[in-house]
Amino acid sequence: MSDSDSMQRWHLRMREKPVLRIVAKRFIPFVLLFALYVQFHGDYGPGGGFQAGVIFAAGLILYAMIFGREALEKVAPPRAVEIAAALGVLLYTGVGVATMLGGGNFLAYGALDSHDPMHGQHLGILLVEAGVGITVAAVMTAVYFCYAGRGAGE
Amino acid sequence: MQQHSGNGGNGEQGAGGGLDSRRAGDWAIRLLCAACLLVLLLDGLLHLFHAKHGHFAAENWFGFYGAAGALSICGIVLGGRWLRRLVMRDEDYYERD
Amino acid sequence: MTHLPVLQIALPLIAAPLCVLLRHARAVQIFAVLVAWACLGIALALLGAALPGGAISYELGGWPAPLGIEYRVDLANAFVLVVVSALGAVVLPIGPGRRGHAVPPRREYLFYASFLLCMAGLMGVAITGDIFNVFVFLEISSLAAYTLIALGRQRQALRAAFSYLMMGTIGGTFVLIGIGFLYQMTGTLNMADLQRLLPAVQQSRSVHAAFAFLTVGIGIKLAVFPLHQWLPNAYSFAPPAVSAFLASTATKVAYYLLVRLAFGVFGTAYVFGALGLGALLLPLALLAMFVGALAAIYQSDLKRLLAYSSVSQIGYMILGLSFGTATGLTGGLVHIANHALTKGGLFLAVACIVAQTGSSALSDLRGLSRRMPWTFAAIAIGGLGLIGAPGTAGFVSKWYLVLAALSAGRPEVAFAVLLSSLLAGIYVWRVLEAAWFRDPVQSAPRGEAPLRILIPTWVLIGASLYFGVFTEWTAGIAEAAARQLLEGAP
Amino acid sequence: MSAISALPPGTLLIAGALLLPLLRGAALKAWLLALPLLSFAHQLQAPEAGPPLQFFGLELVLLRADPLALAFGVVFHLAALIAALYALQLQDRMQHAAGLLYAGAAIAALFAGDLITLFIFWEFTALASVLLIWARRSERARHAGLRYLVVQVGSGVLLLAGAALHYRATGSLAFGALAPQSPGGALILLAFGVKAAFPLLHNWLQDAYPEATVTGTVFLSAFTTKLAIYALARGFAGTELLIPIGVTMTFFPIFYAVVENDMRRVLAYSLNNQLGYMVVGIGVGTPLALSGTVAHAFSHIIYKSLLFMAMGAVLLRVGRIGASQLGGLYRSMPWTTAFCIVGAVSISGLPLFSGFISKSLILSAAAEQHHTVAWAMLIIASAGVLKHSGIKIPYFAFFAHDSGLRVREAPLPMLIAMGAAATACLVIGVWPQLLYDILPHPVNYEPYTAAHVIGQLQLLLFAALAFALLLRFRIYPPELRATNLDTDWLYRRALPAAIRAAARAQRRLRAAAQTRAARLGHALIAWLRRHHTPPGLLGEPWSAGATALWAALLLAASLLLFYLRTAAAG
Repeated sequence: MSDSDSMQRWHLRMREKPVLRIVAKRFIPFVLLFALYVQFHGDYGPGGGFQAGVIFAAGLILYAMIFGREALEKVAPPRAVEIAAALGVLLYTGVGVATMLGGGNFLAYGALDSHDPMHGQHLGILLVEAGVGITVAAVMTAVYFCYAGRGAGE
Repeated sequence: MQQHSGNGGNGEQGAGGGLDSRRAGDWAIRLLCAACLLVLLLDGLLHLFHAKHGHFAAENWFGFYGAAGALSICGIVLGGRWLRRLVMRDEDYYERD
Repeated sequence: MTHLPVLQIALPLIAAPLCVLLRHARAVQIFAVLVAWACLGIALALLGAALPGGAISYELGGWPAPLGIEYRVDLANAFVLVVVSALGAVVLPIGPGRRGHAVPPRREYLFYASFLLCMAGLMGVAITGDIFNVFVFLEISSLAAYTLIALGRQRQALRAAFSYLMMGTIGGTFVLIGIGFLYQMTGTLNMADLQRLLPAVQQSRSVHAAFAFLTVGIGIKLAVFPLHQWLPNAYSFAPPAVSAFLASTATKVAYYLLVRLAFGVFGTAYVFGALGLGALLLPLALLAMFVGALAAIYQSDLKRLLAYSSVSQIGYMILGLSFGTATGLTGGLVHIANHALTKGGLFLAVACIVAQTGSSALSDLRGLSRRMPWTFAAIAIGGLGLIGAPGTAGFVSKWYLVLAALSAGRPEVAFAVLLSSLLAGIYVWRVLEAAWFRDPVQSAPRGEAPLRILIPTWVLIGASLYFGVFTEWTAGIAEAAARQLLEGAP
Repeated sequence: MSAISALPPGTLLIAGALLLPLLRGAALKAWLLALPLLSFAHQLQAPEAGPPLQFFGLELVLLRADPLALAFGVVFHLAALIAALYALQLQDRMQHAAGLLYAGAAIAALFAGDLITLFIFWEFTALASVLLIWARRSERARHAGLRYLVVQVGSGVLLLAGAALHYRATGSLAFGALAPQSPGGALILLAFGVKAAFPLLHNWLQDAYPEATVTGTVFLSAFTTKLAIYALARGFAGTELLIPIGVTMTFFPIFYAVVENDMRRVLAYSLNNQLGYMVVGIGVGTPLALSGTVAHAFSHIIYKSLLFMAMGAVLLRVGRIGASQLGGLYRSMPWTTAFCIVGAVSISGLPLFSGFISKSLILSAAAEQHHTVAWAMLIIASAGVLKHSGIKIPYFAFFAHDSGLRVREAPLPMLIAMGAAATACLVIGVWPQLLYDILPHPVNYEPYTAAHVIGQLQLLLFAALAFALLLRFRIYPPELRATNLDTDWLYRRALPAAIRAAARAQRRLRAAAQTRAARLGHALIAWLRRHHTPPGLLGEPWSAGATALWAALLLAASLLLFYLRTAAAG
């Protein structure tokens, strides 16, 4: 109980800080955009799904910390977050299964496109990284929900 | 407890006519004496016919086994009396405290 | 057939998110149980394929071994895979429970999803031939385990999960640091490759440090004394099925990992000859055996008692390892299976009790044997197994340990094993005495536990009896696996 | 059938006992009697050796049916049948089951071809037999049973330890002749010695047997110690050390038997004394001596069961078994009296009864090997046997002075069982060749020579006369209700006293905690106690921080160790 009380007080205090609210409001879209950049840049340079997912989730959590858990729940309902986590894993493993069905080993992306293995490689990495990114972002958000909501939700 | 005192009064020392009476005991002793004499006699006969071939010389002595038996019993009983002085305790010795 | 090694991991890994999407409790349960059984089937098929003696290799993504991730199945890890998947297949059907430390009904699907994830992680640790992949799977299994424990209804469950998380993370970090050192020294993460490259650099202090970090890190996951402190709370506040599964598999997989690293990667001569690991592990093992058993004697809750008994039993396994000989290793490996069966069966019996009474306190067991004869017969047999009575699987393990101690010229250690069995006798006796010789409490339950729990209990207990007599599938394989490991095939 | 043939005889009894809960009434009784017969048939068709069994790398031989095992098997089956008959009217299913399990385990142990199998059944007999003591369901029996169990299981542990050492030394687990000088052999000898009630290791026998149930004692008297005799005969035949041990065993229980009041305890001492003859026979170790040992075990099992059955019947009807509380019972229990006398004269070795023809084998073997002292002692002990079992048992129970007790005769099944045992004593005594034919070594011995018969009669009659006279002139110690100290005093009195003394010393230590050393010792004890109970250090989980600290310490320790080791090596 005391956990959620202190959380409530925290949000009330946050509302009294307009600078923080406005800066955050302007800033968070860029955080999310940067996450997508890292996600897609991962094909060519440093970056990838894991880091992107963390950054994306950080944006969401920042939003929740300043505007309250309820506000985030409107944007990303816990059930949807849960489903996203599941879908992310499924995307990742699904690619693996698809490669196996295509006749290759697990995650042998070349098998995704029988005509152009190179194209298969690109597609495979893209999908797998997307799966990882979605999963990480969703799980981080879910963990935040879990700790922020314990006591109030239960 | 299925105890009856049908034979009641004479129960203590068995003065009556049962096999557990003192008179029966005396008869038993007389009978035993007779039997002992009989086997001694037989032992003597064996001696006469040199029919004894024990492993030890002592076995061939006249009345060796009889003496051994009687002396052993005396020794054992006396030993038992001495042992009793040494080891006897109350019936509930181990149950106490 | 060729994809079996990856299916072993991929199947539960795919099934877990499906459980989340499916959500309907009944459907999820049936689905998850089917998946667990399929995993057992795959593991048995892999064991069958590994029996002739070679190793099955599977390259993930089609990349050849040192570059890509390789799954590699030989006797030792096929054995562990069978133990983990069999325990999963037997324990999962009893579900998250209804009373006591049970899972709230509307979150049951999470239980099944985490359970499958945990299985996937544990099997992944065993199957992979890539040491970084080991770390990943170790974390997957640990994260799933934290979730499973946190699912327990009481507040202590969350706290236990949190402290397990803290300690597990420390352990994981240590493992990661160790892996980092190894990578720095050799430039490879493939275990077979490591084994080939390590001898050249094994005099370097970085390799010593790598091994030290790995040993201590795994030691935390393995609950080696004195790093066992997360274990009692984690096992006693988790839902019953979780206790049964984790107690019988999680520490065993960590043990396997330590064995694999010591014998398969670093090499017997280096670990036991040059570094003298035995000198470190032997006293820890002895302490674990005695402290665990003594602490178990003084517990007032059956689940805690069993948890402390696990600390003691882990001591036996470490003891087997510490000799660095084939016999000792056989004893340790065979104890993986034997203790998994015995302890799994005992925790399931606790699940039976909790299902009927809602409590596992010793004081609530009074006279229960009259109401629940089958459950307590199982506890009696399992208890005999913990003591190591002949005819139970526990005896087989102890026999090898005593034999190993004697042939290592340490009769006093053999004596210590027997002595700690005596202590085991005391804590088992405490349970049986309460259940058999005390008068029942007023609120005693109506009758025997539901068959849904009772049957898995007896499957495990029955198996522990069976493998106490017919040992070719446990000791036979463990012996062959120990030989394979000592001969150096990673 | 072949699968069953591969199992050792006795397993059928064990399996059959598990069916008991399903049966009731006449079917139960029929099953109880049929099982020993079935099991005997099982033994008759047993092959000489069963297939070896792989037991985690060890080769176990569950079944090895050589003449020695078969001879013991015959008498064990006979005893099981008689005891089952004796216990037939009993309503207690647990006792029936325990009796059968016990007999089955003992028989199966006879056929064990290796030490591990022997150990398993060895412990099995201990576990099954203790139920026969606990079935009395009294506080005394519970305590005595527990002591008995500790000793028996301890003997098993010694056996296992010995087997392990033996295996290490020789690489074989086969149960054949063992070397008493090797550490493994010595431990095994000690294990057998505990079960065979060697002097100073004997007291569990006198402690436990009299506390068992009426029927339980009959089972107990037949199997446990004779299994040990069998094991000794197989493992340690010809070990000279056994001769003095055996002579001591025949000797000292006689004195105890004189002063003991509890009739079943008298019989227990007499059992000990009889075991002595067998141990001497094993120690002499010639074919004649070993055959004599087997023959004596055979006849002994029967007449000792008979005596225990008679005393059991008295206990059942009278409710007491102290010599001082009995007397004159021949009026009420004439059949029991008659059977008891048959048993008494058999054990005393009266010609025409079984004891005569078996004991003489051992005595002759000892004489042939010129063990003069042993032989002389055995002669004296023979007179003692007459005194304590031959006269004391029937005389004080059924004659002596009339105690006024008037009870019913023993139940019919008990009488039939006693009658069967008495008949067996007589048959063996009259036609000794019947017994000699099943002995492991061919026996060419004629017990009925004039010299032998007359010598034995002389011994017995003069001894009886001496006894009668001593009794008549009140030199014989009167029967008193009492407890006689024996070696069990060590663990029933001395050990608790020592523990109490230690506890007192600790209290005093605490009082004297002024000195630093005392305070330190006290703190250590308190710490040990405290740290394992739940609120204590090791009984309760620590914080994550503490674990982190330990992890760091352990890491430091292992790094230090590794560096030191490699630095020393480099």
